[in-house]
Amino acid sequence: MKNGPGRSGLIMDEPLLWEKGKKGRNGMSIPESDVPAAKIADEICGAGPDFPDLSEVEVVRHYTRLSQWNFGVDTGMYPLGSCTMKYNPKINEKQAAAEEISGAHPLLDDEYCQGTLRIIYELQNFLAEITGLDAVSVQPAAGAHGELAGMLIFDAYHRSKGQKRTKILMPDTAHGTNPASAALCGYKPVPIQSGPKGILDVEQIRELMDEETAGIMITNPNTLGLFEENIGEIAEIVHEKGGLVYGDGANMNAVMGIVDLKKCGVDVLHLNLHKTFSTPHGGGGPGAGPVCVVGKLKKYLPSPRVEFDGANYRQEESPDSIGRMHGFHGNYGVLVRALSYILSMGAENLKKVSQYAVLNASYIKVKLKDYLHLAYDRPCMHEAVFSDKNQHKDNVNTLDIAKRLMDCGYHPPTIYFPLVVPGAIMIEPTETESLEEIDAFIDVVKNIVNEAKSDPELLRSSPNRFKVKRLDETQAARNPCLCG
Amino acid sequence: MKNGPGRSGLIMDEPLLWEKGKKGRNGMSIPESDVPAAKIADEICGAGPDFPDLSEVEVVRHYTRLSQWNFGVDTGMYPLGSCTMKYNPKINEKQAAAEEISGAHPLLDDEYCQGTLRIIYELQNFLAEITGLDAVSVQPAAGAHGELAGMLIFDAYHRSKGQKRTKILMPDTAHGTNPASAALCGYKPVPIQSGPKGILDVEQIRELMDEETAGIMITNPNTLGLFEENIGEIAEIVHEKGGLVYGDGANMNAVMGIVDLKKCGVDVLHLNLHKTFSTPHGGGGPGAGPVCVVGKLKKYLPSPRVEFDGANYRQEESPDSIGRMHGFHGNYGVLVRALSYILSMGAENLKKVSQYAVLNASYIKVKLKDYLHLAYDRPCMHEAVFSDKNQHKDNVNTLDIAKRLMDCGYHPPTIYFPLVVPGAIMIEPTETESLEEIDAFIDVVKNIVNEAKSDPELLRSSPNRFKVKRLDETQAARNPCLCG
Amino acid sequence: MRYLPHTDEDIRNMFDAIGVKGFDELFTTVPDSCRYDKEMILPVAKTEWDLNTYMAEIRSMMRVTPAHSVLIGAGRYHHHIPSTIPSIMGRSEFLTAYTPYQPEMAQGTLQGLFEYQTLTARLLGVDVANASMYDGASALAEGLLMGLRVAKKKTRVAMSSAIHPHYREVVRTYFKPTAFEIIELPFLENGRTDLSGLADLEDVAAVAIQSPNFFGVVEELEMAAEAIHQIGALFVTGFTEPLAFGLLKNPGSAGADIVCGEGQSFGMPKSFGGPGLGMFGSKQKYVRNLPGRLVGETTDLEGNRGYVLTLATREQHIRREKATSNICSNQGICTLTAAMYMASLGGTGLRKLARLNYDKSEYLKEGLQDAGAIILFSSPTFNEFVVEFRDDFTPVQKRLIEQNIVAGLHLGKYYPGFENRYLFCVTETASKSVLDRVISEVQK
Amino acid sequence: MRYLPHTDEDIRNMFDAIGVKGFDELFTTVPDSCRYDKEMILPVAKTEWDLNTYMAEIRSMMRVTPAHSVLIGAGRYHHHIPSTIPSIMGRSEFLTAYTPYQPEMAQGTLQGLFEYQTLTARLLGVDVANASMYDGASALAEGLLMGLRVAKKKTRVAMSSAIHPHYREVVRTYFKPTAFEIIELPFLENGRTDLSGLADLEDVAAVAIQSPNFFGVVEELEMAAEAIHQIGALFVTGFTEPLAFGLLKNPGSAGADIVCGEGQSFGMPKSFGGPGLGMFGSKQKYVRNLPGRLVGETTDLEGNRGYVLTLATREQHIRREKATSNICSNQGICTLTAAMYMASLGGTGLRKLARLNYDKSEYLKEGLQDAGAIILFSSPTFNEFVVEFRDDFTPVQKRLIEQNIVAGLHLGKYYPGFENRYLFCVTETASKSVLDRVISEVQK
Ligand SMILES: Cc1ncc(COP(=O)(O)O)c(C=O)c1O
Ligand SMILES: Cc1ncc(COP(=O)(O)O)c(C=O)c1O
Repeated sequence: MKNGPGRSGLIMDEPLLWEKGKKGRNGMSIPESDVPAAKIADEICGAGPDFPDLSEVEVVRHYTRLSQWNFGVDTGMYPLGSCTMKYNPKINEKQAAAEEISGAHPLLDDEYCQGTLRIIYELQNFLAEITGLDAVSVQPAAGAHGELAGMLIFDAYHRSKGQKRTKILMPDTAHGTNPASAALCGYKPVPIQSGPKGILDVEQIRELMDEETAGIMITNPNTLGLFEENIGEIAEIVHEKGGLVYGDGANMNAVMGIVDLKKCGVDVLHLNLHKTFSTPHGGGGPGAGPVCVVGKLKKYLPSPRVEFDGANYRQEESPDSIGRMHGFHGNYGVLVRALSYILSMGAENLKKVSQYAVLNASYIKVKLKDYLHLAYDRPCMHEAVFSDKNQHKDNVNTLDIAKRLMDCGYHPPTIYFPLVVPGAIMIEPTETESLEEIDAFIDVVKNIVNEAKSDPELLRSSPNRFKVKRLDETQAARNPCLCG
Repeated sequence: MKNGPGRSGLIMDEPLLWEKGKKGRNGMSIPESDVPAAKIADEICGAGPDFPDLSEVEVVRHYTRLSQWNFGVDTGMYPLGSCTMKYNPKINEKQAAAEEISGAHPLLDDEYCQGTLRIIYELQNFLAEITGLDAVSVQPAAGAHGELAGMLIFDAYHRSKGQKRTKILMPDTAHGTNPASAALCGYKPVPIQSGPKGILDVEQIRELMDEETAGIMITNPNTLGLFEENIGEIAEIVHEKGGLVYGDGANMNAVMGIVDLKKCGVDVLHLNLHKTFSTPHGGGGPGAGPVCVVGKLKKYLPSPRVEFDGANYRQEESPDSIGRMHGFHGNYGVLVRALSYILSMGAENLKKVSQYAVLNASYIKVKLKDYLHLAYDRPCMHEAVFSDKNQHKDNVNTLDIAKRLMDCGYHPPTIYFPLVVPGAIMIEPTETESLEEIDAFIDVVKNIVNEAKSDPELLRSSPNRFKVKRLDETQAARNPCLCG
Repeated sequence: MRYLPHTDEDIRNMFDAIGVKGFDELFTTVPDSCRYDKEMILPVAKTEWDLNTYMAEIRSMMRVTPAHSVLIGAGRYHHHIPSTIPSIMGRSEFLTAYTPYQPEMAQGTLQGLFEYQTLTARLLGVDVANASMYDGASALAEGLLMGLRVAKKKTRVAMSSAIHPHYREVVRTYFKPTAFEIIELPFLENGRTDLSGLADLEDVAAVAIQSPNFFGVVEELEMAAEAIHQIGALFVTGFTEPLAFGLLKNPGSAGADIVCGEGQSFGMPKSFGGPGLGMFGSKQKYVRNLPGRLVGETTDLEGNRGYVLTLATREQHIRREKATSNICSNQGICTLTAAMYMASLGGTGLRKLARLNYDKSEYLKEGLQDAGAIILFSSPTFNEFVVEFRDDFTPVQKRLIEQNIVAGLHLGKYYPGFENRYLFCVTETASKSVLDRVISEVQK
Repeated sequence: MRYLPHTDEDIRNMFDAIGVKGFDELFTTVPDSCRYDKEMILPVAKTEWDLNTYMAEIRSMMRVTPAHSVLIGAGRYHHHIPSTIPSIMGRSEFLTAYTPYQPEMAQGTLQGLFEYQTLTARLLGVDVANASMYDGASALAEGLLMGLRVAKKKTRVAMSSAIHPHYREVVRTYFKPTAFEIIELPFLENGRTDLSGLADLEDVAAVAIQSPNFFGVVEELEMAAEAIHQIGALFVTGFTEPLAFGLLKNPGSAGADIVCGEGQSFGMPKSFGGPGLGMFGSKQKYVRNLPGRLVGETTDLEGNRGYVLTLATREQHIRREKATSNICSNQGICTLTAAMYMASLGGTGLRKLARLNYDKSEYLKEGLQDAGAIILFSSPTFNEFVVEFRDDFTPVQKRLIEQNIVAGLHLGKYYPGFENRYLFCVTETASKSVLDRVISEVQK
């Protein structure tokens, strides 16, 4: 199957919700009232929204059909770099859906919800153990939310020293959320170019780090899939100047049981449970972005956290805490799934996860580097970053390659990120892909590279197997239609 | 959308299970042993089957991809005549999956399983009420199994009269299972031609019914979608000759709350819970075919049945029973779903079900009769039977029309059945299809009828939107490959 | 009602199009004498939430719940079911489709069935397996009827009395109206079928033996095959626990001509006895006598591999009264479920799991023996065995139930003289601690 | 391990291809000083079945279970969820996909989000709604920050102290490092926000009011809008119970500029507080200041309608530190779930359900009043209200818990002087009999 598993088959067209239905239908039961109708003041009454009325089967078909237009990890390989699209175990869904948990109200007194508190407590501890850091809050709802928590902790820490620092060191390979989160705390990002080897070089940090600078945000492994070898030294420099080191742990899938973030000098780290810990990405979320810190920063963590006094689990507030990040305990259901995953894997398998993730990426790197231009030919971690450089002569770009891959039955890698690699093609296979799957993918990419020479128009006109052809994103942005 | 909702989209190719995998993988947990390994005699040991070893994600993707090649009621309209492809409510699945029920062992003493017994008991009563008959056994696993139970009851009844009858009257419109079930009891079917109006005429029955004849099998509404108006008179004739009347209740969806089978003179009737009572068809099953009888035949019903003594539910055997039809209580999980459906509907809605089912079919009949040849232009019940007669001149047949419908996004109607209508096209919309859906379907059929004239080759070469083109069934039968 | 999309306006418009004034006019062909003249008396329609409450109340009437360890098999086995199976089996494209009569639109079901047939054939050691029968019991009845079809003129079949009692009842039910005679073969001291009488039997079309049999005892299939073929009869092997063939010799390799049994163990919950799965296979030469549906491989117009229902000339919708069986709807999704389960286990897993069942069952067996109970039959067993207690076991059973353990099935009502005998089943789901509790209670 | 497909042979082959001898060689770039030198200490890997047991044990530690009627809302509401929703929301094509950056391959997610945005805009009475924020609390914080962006130079925001206390805490958390000042507006005797102070305030970019507010009280939004616009500030309306807008005037029509709140009520379980859904919308003119993702309609090369993520220049992955928010992953599937729920209810159903919540809540309100309790605020409420008890309520609460009823949220820790005051919530899930039991216990 040098063209991959992609085929054409029957799917169903389906209009927008309000292009269907008839007034008076209903798609779910509504209880009959067992109480008298109460008076209500006219002035507060509205007309109620103009929603379509659909029968149950109309609703079910609508979404069944929409789902046919989608591609998920269960459909096939989804090597979306930096997103760790690994298999999402079904058993985790079952644990999160269990009624005692999914039905639990977040404002019950501690004594009534020991079970749900215990889940938080265990997850806090397991994540501390996995990262090597000392304390964890699971409140942040996603990675960027965790970054914000981290930046708030930076701010709180410096203020406790009577300082208000205004800058933060920001590698050019950083994910967009890093500068955005820093900016929310009033930090001005100071750009750092990655060195010739694709990683930070110490001298630049030494130059730029000063007492106005709160610290540095480092993604390790970085978004080029490379391990920041100098992180230790860099951390020293930052610490010497009274700064803190933030670790973006989105790529933790590469280093579980292999790297100790505390030993790296990281003070604050966020994890993406929806990446490393197998919770489903849900077409964009929900995720969870627990924030992990070294001991001295524990008191600043978001409140409340869960502690165990040997008998009971208790919600505790810390007076120095940056405060609440979320209305309740964060995306709790996601936490349950992550705990379920960690309990299923154990320490040994989690380490294998990282070993196999790196093995798969390294294998792809080696097999494809003669076909796609490899940004940095160095030992990679969980992902390999290529570019369309070799294809420029064929007037084919990364987007064309991505769209062609779709027709072949693969979700494209992350493209045009990181920004430091023009036309980047960022491939993260994850550990759950088998050697056969990866070999098949490699063959398809090779084939596409050949097609770029033999039949470039095929790529430029891709995709062709979908309900819609290539969509006009410029038009969408020029005159936005955001509401039907 | 005069061409219907059918579109082309991405689906995934997938090899056979044993073309995948690697020895040593596993797709599910297996507990570690907590007991010593026991000795086992070599002579009884085998090598174990040659199964492929797959990882969990490989299994999940395999079946996710296979599912993309299928079309179900949740995908779209499925007007498969005589099969009542109505919407299958999700809540019924939840009831059947509840652990106390799905985990119940069938050989528990009655005192330990009152809940599961009560479900059987209530369903027995509700089905009696709905059909108008006196007693019910839910043991038969499908319609044909219910027919067999019925024929066995015929045999037991006649034997109780010291007779062994050898023949049974069999309308030519009968479903194949009817003669097949009768034959299993040693009855020789005596064919009855349906009269000019598509229903049985009394005189023929009068001629053919005699003391060697066990009785008659009548499907009512019959497979032409017509109500057997003379059933009362026919029953009288049969009863006069000491015979019994079997009612094939596969089409009960047309007459709930409208027809009383007992008043029709029916002595034994089977229902198809997977048709009338909304349980999913599962790509062929499992179904359930409860058999309902008049009082005098109750003692012959399969054993055990469930009775209620005012305090407890008990399994009871009848000495005169034809015996067991099934290892345990039949397809119990299907019974739970059917009960869930009846409880959700109540009497009023069940009657509406039949009214709307007939309304939908009658509407289609009227709207299409100028396009497709209508076998019998008479008031139809839940389905309308057309044929390809009008298309012969275009050298287009029923199969071509069916295959073209598939490309348009509809499951074809039942075709080439009933046998009395050459090239039959048997359309049963069911009540869960909305007027819009039905109008869209009608437009598509009209359009196909026009295509048969304008572009007959399009129909003959259909389908074109699927993973495979038209499949060669003759080759499959000539040199069968039944095992990979 | 949420399942009924018709609005009053829709109904009016449809009446107009049809040319009627109301529903009554749609039913003019129904004579008054046939009319349901009262209203049906059923509970009032329940909302989804009232239904949940109602069903929860029914469930609460179960005194044996999922919290109990049920050490009973006898045709329904408690095995773990991975959460992947409900999730993929429940995909509506599989669940809400029907019989794949339109193959191009049902390749998912068809390839899935072809894979099931193949894995099943490999498991049972037969050349061909069909796409399911209703259950193990009806499959056995159909197996014996098939034997009679193959043998043409013969009029008798024999079956072991060590076959599941319910299965034998179903066979008798199927045979009652026929002229065929059923001979029951006794069982020996060691729990195996006594074939010594066979030699003197004439006119026997088929002989059925179950292995592991109802007592959990592994029969000597090769010897049986020889004896049965000696008298020119077909050898029908039944089973209730397919998992056994992960460890034991399969029936086909032992010489069975027709193999039929129950497949519930493969991914289906016990569900109070159904739905399960009738597994059915035979030697190639008997394929045209097989009951049930068969999926075959073929090609499309362009030569692509595809799957279709085939050899339909055996079936009722073509052959009517001459069909090999009356079966139409079969166990559909259960068949796919079994394939999913076999695929999830794999050859390696199946072996390991079967071994685990054997080891745990042997553990309890020995423990009970040491505790003073009698293991009735000396022959090897798989995951079930019969225990005889010197004194009344019922008080012990009561004590164990209070500890959430259902210990054994009383055999008194199945076999005369078995008043103090119980059939125990131990699968991978029974922990050592549970088994130890049973042993210690027996010891008391 | 079943999630890890690598066999030893696979691994060897891959080592060879890469040209390494073992895993260590893959991690040569990790300095020793960074190495995790011990083994991670975690519980041993559990089989699926051991995991089930383990989690069941954790669940058994919950003293308030699904058997309890919980008359607490305060940001998490107990509404019925039809079984269709988990079943369609759980389809893996939705659940296991990520952000639809490749629109042709994610039209399902994208059309679903576009439909969500549209239904939400209609519900809230705004011109445009985004594709979700994390939750109602962070949405409020982002709403106020948006207000400051729109207003440019201004440095202050005001928010009602009748806004959910947790939401206000989150706002403070977000604002702590900024130079912006937050002013809290008191509430009146009648439970509504006291806007009298507004007029004297200067330099205020935005004023936030929640309606129904934390006390369940319906605020006078039109009057508020007027007062707020008077001082040239933007009107930010928050909410925790979107169902209210099935019955009440929506915030947009009352003059809100930015509307943000929590959507959990629409098909999501309470799940101990998350995941829920931050609903967020505004007037058209502020669209380029909106945080979060937006789906827009466009056409493909052939002019077919399709959907894409759009106006990404507001977002972090393009704009980095200049983005309107740092949000990237949002609440994805929860957004789709809310759309499925709104589609299932329909306009008619939403109205009916909202009315039912109102009626039931009024029933308890009056019942408690007749039983001698004080309904603290006279203003109209939706499905929550504050009750003051003359004498200590805790013993009554204890008695009710024993009857499986959790009666009200104690407000003591949220507002000074609220020691004997409780917030009650009544939804369609609370039966009259439960409400009557509460009333009679209070009467005692
Ligand atoms: C390196 C990196 N950092 C941070 C994030 C932000 O995480 P989230 O999307 O969960 O907010 C991502 C997500 O794509 C990422 O890849
Ligand atoms: C009229 C009629 N009778 C009997 C049957 C047999 O029912 P089952 O397939 O459940 O055995 C059918 C099923 O198609 C049918 O349509």
